[in-house]
Amino acid sequence: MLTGQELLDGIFIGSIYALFALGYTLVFGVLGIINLAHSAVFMLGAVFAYSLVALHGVEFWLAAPLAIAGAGLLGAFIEFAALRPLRRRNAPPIAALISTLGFALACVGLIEQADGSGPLGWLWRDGANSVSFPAGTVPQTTYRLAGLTVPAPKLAILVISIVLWLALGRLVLRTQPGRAMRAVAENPRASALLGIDVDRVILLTVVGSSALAGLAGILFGVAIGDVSPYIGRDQIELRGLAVIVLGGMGNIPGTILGGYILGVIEVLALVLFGSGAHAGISFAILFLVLVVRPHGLLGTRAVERV
Amino acid sequence: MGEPFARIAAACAAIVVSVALAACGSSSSSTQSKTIPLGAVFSLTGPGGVYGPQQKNAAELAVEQINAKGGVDGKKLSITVLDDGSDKQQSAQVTQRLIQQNGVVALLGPTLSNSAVAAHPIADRLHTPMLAVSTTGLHIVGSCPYPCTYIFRDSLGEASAIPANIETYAAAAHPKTAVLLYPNDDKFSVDGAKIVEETAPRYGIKLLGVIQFTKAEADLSPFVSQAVSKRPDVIFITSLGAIPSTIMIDARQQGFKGKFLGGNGFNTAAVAKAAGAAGTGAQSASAYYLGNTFPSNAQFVSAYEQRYGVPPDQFAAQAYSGVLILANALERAGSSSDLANERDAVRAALETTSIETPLGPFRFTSTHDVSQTIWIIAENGAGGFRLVKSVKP
Amino acid sequence: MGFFIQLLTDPVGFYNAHELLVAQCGVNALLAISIWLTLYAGQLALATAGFMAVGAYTSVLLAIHQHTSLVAGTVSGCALAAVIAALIGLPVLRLRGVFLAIATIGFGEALRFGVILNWPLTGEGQGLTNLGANPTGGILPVWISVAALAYLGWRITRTRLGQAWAAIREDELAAAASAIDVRAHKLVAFVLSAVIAAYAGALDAHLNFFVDPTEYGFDRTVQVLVFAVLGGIGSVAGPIVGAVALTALPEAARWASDYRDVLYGAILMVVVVFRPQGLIARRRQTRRPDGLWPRLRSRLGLAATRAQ
Amino acid sequence: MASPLLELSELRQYFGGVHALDGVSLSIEAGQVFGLIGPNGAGKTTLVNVLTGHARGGSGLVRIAGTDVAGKPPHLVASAGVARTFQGVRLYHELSAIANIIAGMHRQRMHDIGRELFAPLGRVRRARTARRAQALGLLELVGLPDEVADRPAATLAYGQQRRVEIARALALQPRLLILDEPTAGMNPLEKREIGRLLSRLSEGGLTILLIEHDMPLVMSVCSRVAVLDFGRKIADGEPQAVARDQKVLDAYLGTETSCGSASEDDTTQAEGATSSTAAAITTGARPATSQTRPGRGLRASDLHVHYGAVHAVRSVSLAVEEGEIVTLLGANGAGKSTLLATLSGVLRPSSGAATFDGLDLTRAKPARIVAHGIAHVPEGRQILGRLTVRENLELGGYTRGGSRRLAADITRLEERFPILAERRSMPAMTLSGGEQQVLAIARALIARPRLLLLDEPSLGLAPILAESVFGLIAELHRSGLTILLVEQNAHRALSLAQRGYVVETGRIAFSGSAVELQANPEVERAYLGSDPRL
Repeated sequence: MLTGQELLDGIFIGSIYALFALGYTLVFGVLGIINLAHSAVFMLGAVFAYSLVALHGVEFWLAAPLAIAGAGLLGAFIEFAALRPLRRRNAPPIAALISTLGFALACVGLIEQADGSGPLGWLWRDGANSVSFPAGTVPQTTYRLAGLTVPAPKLAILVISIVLWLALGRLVLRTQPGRAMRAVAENPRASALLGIDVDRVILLTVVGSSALAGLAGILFGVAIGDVSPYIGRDQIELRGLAVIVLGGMGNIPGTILGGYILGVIEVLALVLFGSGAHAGISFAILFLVLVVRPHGLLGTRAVERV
Repeated sequence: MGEPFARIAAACAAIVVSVALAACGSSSSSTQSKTIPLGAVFSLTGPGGVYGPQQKNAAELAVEQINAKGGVDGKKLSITVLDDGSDKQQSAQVTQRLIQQNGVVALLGPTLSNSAVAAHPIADRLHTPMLAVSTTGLHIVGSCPYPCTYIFRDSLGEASAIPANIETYAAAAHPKTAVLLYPNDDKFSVDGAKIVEETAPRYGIKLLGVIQFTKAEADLSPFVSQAVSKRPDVIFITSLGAIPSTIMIDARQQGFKGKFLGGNGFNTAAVAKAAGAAGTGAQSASAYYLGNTFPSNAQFVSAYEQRYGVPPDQFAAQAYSGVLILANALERAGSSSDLANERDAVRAALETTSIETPLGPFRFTSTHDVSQTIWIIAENGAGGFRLVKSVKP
Repeated sequence: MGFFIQLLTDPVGFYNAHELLVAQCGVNALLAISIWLTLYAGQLALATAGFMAVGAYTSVLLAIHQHTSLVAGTVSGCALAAVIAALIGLPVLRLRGVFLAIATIGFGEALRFGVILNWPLTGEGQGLTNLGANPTGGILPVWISVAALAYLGWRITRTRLGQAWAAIREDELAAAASAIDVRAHKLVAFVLSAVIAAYAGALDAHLNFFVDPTEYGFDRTVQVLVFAVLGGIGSVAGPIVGAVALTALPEAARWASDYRDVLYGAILMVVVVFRPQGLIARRRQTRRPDGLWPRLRSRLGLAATRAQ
Repeated sequence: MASPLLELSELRQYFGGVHALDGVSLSIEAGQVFGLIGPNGAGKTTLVNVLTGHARGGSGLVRIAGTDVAGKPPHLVASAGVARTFQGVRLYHELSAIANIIAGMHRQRMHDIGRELFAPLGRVRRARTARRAQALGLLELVGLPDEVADRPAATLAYGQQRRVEIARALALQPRLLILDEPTAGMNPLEKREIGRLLSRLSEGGLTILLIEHDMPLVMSVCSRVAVLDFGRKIADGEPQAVARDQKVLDAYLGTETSCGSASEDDTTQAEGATSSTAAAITTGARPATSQTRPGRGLRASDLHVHYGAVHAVRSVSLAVEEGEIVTLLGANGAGKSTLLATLSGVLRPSSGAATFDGLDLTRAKPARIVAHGIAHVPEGRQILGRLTVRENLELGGYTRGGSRRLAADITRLEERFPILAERRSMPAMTLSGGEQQVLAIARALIARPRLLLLDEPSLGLAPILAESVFGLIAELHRSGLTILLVEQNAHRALSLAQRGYVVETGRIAFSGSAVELQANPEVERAYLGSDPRL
């Protein structure tokens, strides 16, 4: 029912969702909060890379790591400005939803207003417009194998998403820092008594997650050819949320899987039900999946000791 | 839980005081009697920020130039531009505020069609002329669902632009088949799509498929590949923002060799820039062509470039023309002591407009819509446009 | 002349200039009350925009095709919303926290993308034109409704029902052990919330000549959620204050010109950081907890409850 | 005779192939106080959950006054007049104590929402004051002062929370009250108060099902006792008779001689324990000795700890010499746990000094303190349930970094505590209470501490397990480990310790050698009560 090309398209989109959702799910896993600033960092990652390449003539292969580092710094800012103060005040998780949303709105607003005249001219000059990386930033070669069209950038995204999946899975499950993360996620008090610096673990988690968002943003900008203040908010946020929930919150393999599944579902809906209804169908499927599996596909019910 | 009502009051008071301090900084827009206050509702923030800033620049430029020439029978013009945040509710709110509080004689805007349908009824209800300078949707003027005798439009509606474009290309290249791509969650795009679906067959162009998606699509490739796989001569894109350029790039990547036809959504430098080489030849009908050399445009272009360092686009030209049209109407309406009468007089005068603008010779139709030369333009692949043909009204 | 200066010195002039804003504040207050109801019962249900659409489209379609009165249209809109809410509520309310949130968002977006945008009857992407609209006529009905709902909302928190909701919010298992029928009570909250959202949607639709599908998206729901949470969900006063304050903010913050969005975002951050429990929060909620456990939590900085 | 108030027959519940309940039958006559005892993990709480409907998927018959409620959802069982408390207290934290109790009145309140909504405010207010009065009455009944009425439940001390929970259960006006370890973590005095409360309630005609580890309490208040082990009922009858039953002694009570020696499952840890192996796992090279070496131990002087309004620790000064074992006694909320949390750097004192072997504990971060040789085994064990047993141990050595010696120590501990090796890759939450306590202590030992802070190690443990844990503590001490022990079982604690401090509302009320404290009539009267186990 799906041609190879369509399946491939679905998987490509899916790996973009997955990349974005990875960082999302890390923060949820450890902090139990939805970090709505994630989409803004995603956008800014793309913007940083674009500005380095297009405005400052930096080679992409250098610009990308710099932009990712920048995104990581934003993560630190988010932790200190929007998350830690709330933890100190023992605020309910939903409060973090609002503070991070505030951060996201502010970021979008700032970029949107940077038309070259303002103080942000060095970073962004196109206001609310959408731009694409200058031709030749990355090899845009399009492989054609077995009748399939495989654009190099998208192939890269697919590969990177798989590599990160394996790497992160190993980090979280097999290494001491990973154990510390899970320990903090489950019981910060006990973790502190074991000599784990809870605040530091959380900071690292948020920074890492933001760096991932930045990476995802850059790849999105390169592969889709669309960099604008809205790419995070409009194109990716809601789906990213859907993906981490599908995968079972805080579950890394689940998140990657959820990404692919959502991507394929969308293409399937497009092919089976026509373009008009495809979006509606995929949301309906999301709804049904949750009704059938209330904790996501790979999610496990948190045992409630009575 | 205590008494919430008492608390509401308390909190409201608290908010009032706190933000009032901030609000004190707000700019005064009170108007002296010897100036003629005009207003404009543009989208300077939000997605509409793609167009609003140029509109604001051009409108303010026009006012300066007119005042420099001594204003309108001795009185200087003043224009208050308020941002509607690309939000229809805000658009209506600021329209009401400009009329009721700033006592403007006439208004420009709003930027977006979605906002216009909220703002225009307010202006009409308050008997204040409002000139749409960028809204191209259906039912903006003429057959509005609400009384709109005070509403005018100097922007080229898709209803006239798209057919003109299709006609021109059909005459030139006799395409047989086409596919239509558009986001179905955006009024502007849907309006355009409906027009294409009506018009294309009339010129012997068969629609092999109509492919819809949403504005929030992460990747358009699957939709584009569906379109390309049908091997059409033409791909219609009735949309704006990032979508046209993204589709063009993708389609070319997938080996599409045919033509891109579209509507007003193409007519910004941004689209041409983003599409780059992929967009070469993408053709649309525009209310404005930068390269026109007749004096009213030449002067405007040079003044605008000198002032803002970039060439004006269609939206700037239409806003600029809007101010000229209002000033001209004010002149003919003559001044009146009573604001209501003055507004009515301006409204009457507008109906008989006939002036030279950067858009070309300009007059309104009986339904207050634009009647002007249509410029068929095509992207030159380097972020600019070239003139294909001009269509007299 | 500043927004508030005028509000205080020249209320009449303010009203004439901001009539629509006042109406919008009211509509948003209704929506905030709707979402507050579910939050009060411990559900993060984000279908507000969806049910709003149900109310709006039903009433307008009836007005267009059956020429029914606004009242009749609104009532049937609410009724339909109630039915739908009851149907999806049964399966969905087993979900908790974020999972419930996403499922309900899924419902709303499926309704918008799947039905509204593809059904000729609902005007697809072009929306519906509502000839009977009256942009300035809504203020009285809207604000009377707000007052009424505020009163009822305040009363209901002191009833058996309201206190059962609070108990469920805090601990479902313990609530069940106190003979509280958790599912039924959650469903009641969900349905009531849907009805209020539909009611607000219907009123709002009759303030506009166009019913525009883009109005009923995910971001609208998030906006409403922010109203409620920022205002504080401890009592019905919170959502109302939150809605009014944040709806008026863009107008009040004109002085920030093109950076109003930035300011809006910054204000969200600051307010939440300094009043995590909302603008209108009960004293004891904001007071530093002194039990060893909560203290350790706040010292170590992790919120007690986890969306699971 | 009339049908019993509660009748359970052939109750079964499986969790992943494990028989949590394997065909248990009980019947409780109206007016009885029925004691249910048994080792941790024997299925006592599961039995309660099945009967109240909180655990689904069980089979068997549950009759309340003749009507079958098996498989019914919890709220219906509750409506039938069954009220319960939970082993881990489950209050509505944000709500005030009084609001918690009022929420418990759901069943008895007017069902007509319309009349409630639109009734004139005056009448509503009267109804509310009436309810409040009733709730205050219940607070008083469970022995709480009115001052706590309007404080958020979360801010109450542990013991107070348990009482509020009982009051909330009583607000249901139940025919059967189920209490799941109501006195866990209470000191003898508080336990006796609960005991009095129970007798008062049963005199009032209330039927009570009591799950409890405190045998004196069970003996004094229960008219009938049943014992569960591995999901089976191994005894049922008069308390005295049950207490003498050999099966019960082996499985649960243990005998004076069984202290720290071998028995089934959990107790195997203590088997064949020798100081040398213990020495190996604790302080490695250091020769085992129990001589105290003054000077290099823990010093705290004039410590004050505040949070917001509350002044939890007031001018506390104490010292623990190296090689010593010292115990902290005192009522719930007296500030003992707070003091330990301060010593391990999790809480910061507002003034005062605390040092351990030259390290300033009031400044250093917890990580630094652990690295410096203080390990804290917190109240309620706080094992990381979703992580595996092995991972819990590995995190114990977090501050040591991933050294090969760490792996070696883990292996040594696994040899010492075979259960940890058996369950190595299972989630820690699958361990029984006693096993969890062992894991918690083992995890602390991995850090190679020189000072061990133990917070209520016997909390919620069956007597025989408690004994084996006390045995382990003694052994660790013999191996040269310095220990500061907080324990509610004061007699047992004093029998282990060399010295003790008695804390009263944040202050040190008494201090002295264990012998002195036990001899001190003041202390005896105020904190120990008489305990048949000594």
